[in-house]
Amino acid sequence: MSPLTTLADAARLVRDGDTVALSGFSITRNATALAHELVRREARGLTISACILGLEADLLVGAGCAERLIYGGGSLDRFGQLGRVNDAIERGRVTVQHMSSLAVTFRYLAGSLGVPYLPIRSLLGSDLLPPLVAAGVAREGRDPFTDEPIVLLRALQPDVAVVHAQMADADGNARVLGPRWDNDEATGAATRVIVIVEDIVSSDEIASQPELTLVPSFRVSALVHLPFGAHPTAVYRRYDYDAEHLALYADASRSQRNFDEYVARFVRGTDHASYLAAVGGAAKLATLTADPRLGY
Amino acid sequence: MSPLTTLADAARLVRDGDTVALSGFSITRNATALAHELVRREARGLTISACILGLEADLLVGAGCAERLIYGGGSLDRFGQLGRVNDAIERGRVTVQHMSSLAVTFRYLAGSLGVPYLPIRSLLGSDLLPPLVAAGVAREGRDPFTDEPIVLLRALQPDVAVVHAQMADADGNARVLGPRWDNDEATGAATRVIVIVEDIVSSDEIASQPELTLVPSFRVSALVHLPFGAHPTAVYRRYDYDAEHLALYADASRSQRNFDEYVARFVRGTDHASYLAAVGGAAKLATLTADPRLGY
Amino acid sequence: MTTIESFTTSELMVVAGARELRDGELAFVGLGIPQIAAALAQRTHAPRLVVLNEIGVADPHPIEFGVGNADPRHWYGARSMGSFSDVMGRLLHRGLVDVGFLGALEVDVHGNGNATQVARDDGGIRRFGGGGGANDIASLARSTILIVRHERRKLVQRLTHLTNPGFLDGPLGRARAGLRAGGPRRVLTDKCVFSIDEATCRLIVRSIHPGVDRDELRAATGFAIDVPGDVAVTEPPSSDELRLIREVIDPQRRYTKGV
Amino acid sequence: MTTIESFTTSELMVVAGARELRDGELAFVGLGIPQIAAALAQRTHAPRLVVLNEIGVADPHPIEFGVGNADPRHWYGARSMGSFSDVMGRLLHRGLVDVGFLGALEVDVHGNGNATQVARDDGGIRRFGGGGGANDIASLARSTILIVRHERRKLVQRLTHLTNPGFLDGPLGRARAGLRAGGPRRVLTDKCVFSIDEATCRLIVRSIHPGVDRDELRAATGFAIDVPGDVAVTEPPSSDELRLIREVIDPQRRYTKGV
Repeated sequence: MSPLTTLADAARLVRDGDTVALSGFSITRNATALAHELVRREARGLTISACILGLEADLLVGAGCAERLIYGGGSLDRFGQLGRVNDAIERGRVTVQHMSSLAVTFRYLAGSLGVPYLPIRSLLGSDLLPPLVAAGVAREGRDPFTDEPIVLLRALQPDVAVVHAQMADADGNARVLGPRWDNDEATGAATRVIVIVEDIVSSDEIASQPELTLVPSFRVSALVHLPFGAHPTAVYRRYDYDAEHLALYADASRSQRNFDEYVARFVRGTDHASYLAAVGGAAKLATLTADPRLGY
Repeated sequence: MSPLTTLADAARLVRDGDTVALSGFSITRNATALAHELVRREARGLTISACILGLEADLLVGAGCAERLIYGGGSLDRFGQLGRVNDAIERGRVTVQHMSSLAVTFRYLAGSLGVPYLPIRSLLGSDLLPPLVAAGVAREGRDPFTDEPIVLLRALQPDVAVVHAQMADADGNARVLGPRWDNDEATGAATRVIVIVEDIVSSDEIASQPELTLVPSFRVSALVHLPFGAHPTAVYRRYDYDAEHLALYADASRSQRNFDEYVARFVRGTDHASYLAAVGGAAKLATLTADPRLGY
Repeated sequence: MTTIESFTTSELMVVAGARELRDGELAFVGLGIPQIAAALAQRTHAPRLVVLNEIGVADPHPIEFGVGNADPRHWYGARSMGSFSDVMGRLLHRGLVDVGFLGALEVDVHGNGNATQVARDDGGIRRFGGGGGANDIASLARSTILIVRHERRKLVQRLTHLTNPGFLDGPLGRARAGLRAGGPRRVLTDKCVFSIDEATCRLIVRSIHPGVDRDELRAATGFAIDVPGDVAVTEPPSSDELRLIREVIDPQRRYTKGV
Repeated sequence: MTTIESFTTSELMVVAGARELRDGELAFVGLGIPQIAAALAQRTHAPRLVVLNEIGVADPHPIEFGVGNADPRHWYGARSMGSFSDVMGRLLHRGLVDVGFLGALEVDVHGNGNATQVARDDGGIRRFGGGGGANDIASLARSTILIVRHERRKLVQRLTHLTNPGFLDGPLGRARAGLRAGGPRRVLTDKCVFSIDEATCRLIVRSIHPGVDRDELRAATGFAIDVPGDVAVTEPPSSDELRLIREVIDPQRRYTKGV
């Protein structure tokens, strides 16, 4: 009955054309390993969503897996821009629903609560709003109680939400440490939830602090145990981001050619173990281990 | 700069006529000590709200402090009904906005997010809805995206929310263990927040698990350190409910005369220390201490 | 294994309720018989039945029974504790809850319920605790099982107050009101089990408890009921079921001694 | 104590920014100069300035600077960590945030900003990371402080894309659009500090940085500005402020070395 499975099996829960709520926030807690697997499987036609896109999104766009983005922003922080995402937008290769990050979160929140829409006071007066109205995901309305102008945002229920978490028990009760950005709302809204964790812990450990459980087992479709599955992004209280590899990736992301070389070297034909070996192996990973007092 | 203060000072934040979101859920984590203080101060004209009312609400209604209720349900669980609440409703001494508990929570949620209203699919077709529409807190509407019928619930932003928590640091960063029912939304929605805690812990302790913080210090107007402040209701991982005293209270609550005698004996002219002495003192309280493995 | 022993009506109701709960379902279960029924189902045919508590607790595994949702005894063993909105919003309002097993003060022929107040003989009202999340569960769960004492003043022609929608006025009632599909799948009393006629959405007698007389049943029901000549008798508890109830689930006989 | 030492433009901007932040405010501060400015304010006149990070962190006290909101270095010491909606919903959208200190690709004369894309010389667009929560902050905070490099292509007559509302088209702009009161209270560049003319809601020069020439200022600004003859010179950093920046807040000189 445990949802514990392999990365390959978990990736099969993502079907071509699905809307996938991603895990990360720029350079932290990205579901890198799942993005790699989707690139290897040549997933196609995905819509990807996040309040802030990170490396995982750039991989999926650069490799041609995604054709639509629902997002607020995205970058590799000071390491650079999401080169493949920005390039695809500039060239019209992906369609975008670009909104504020709170608008993405409110769309997930509405989806997670099963309410059809949520009002918001952002977006008003900006150039972001008209394309969202045209796309049918926002409307200008009025608060029926006060007649004040308000934007109504349509609920978003992704087919799949993926979250890279610090730990779960074997039944899939997942615990996230540190900030959770849109993970609560995205996993609550999604039809299927994939959880990837650094550690499998006992159910007694989870039950000892049940307040920390992000997503309960009966909402988890697949659980994958994959230490360093978020590399090169950071996992709070587990490991720091890999600055060297992020710089290398940011550089590769500047052009499609360099990106394709990066994918050929680090993604295609690899598995998670050989990817970790290629980025420096145990010696490199040891340097990233978080200081328990600092969390990074 | 610490919001740490006395119960009397905290109670002064509740002004006659205020809307006060209560802390408890029937027989657990009630802000009994604050209710006692408001009874002693002869607070008047309060509107009290909760998804499930408990003993604290019955005290405030029985003593004439409250004139309006916004609630979904309420009882002393198997110890009995909220006699004073039900009697006041039967006699028309309080006005009620009776809705489903999720409706109360959604009204708080809207208030906490600063959105003017939230749609809900409860209440439809029931006798609960028309009085809420008449009171101006609900409207029958349609989802503008699908034209489906839906109820729109007006946001509720209480003047004060009170929460009895297990612990906080001296700055007021409060941690709740166990389920939180509507405490997140109520404290988020309120203008002023009063936190009453069993223990004051170090800021380092709070910072070691910042994910557990219910309400951050800068949202806390008053913090009161008052062990057994929720007695006779339970505080998870601290103490069990006092079955003997709850039975005594449930009995007193059956009639105004018995209630008035209860108040004369246990509330008026007492302070928290003499109240605890009157209910059995240290010997009695020791019998309630929670087993760390069970939490009760 | 199926030797018929003597059993209480409460035990019969527990067993009848347990049989209506399916493996893997997400369920709200009220205090008392519904809760014992869920515990029995988990120990027999439905080990993955997930019990939800509106207070913010999912999938607890209590080792003793307490006094209500707010009693920490009912939270024991849960691996997820959060908010009312986590359970009632992200699960129930999200449309993921299969069944709510609820009591009511009054139930009508279309399975609508009243959890709030009843009329007094003196013309006034008698107020009760209110339904809490019961309106939400009746409105939003994929189905409900209702439990009510079988008396004329409880199985009524007309509710004092309709707080928990069943099928409202019939087959189109929920859709017309804007409610999702749902409504009662069973109504369980101390005299019989009702199911729902699909064409009319009215309660029909599915089985009569052993020893209950048809005339007694009609007389105790406030609305007209049809009791077919070949109506089944409610299947009694097996000795395994009785043993589980008496020795494992409710050894103190808090909820299964009576009636 | 106020001996004037040599200082970088970045240091001047940090100090000018810090002076605009008030004690007890809830503030969003962008990476780099805004963040250093907040740290300086906390160590001088605004010890209770609360910094918020949209990722879900409130009131951190970092002991070193990282690379962005997602860097755990920026979360250190926080006693509350939660969701995007906790910070951006329950604080910002709730109307409790006093100020957002934000960068932009372009700013116009009414303090509107663009965080998304600019025009390329070849007629195409150049896309950047997008504002994330910047539209929310510009829409919902009680005020903003904008920081932008002082170039004609950045202080523009007409934005390529209006993503962050300032005063829109003037004094009635926000109210007409349905936005709450708000908008920029200052715009900080490497050449001057702008404030807002209350009557027109246009940027007006409040002070020129030491050594900047008026003609240079006009030439570097894409919209018409008035530089009064008696315009003030931006007050230089004190030696205490410089010491705090150099020795305590940014000893590695990551953000305060340049310009």
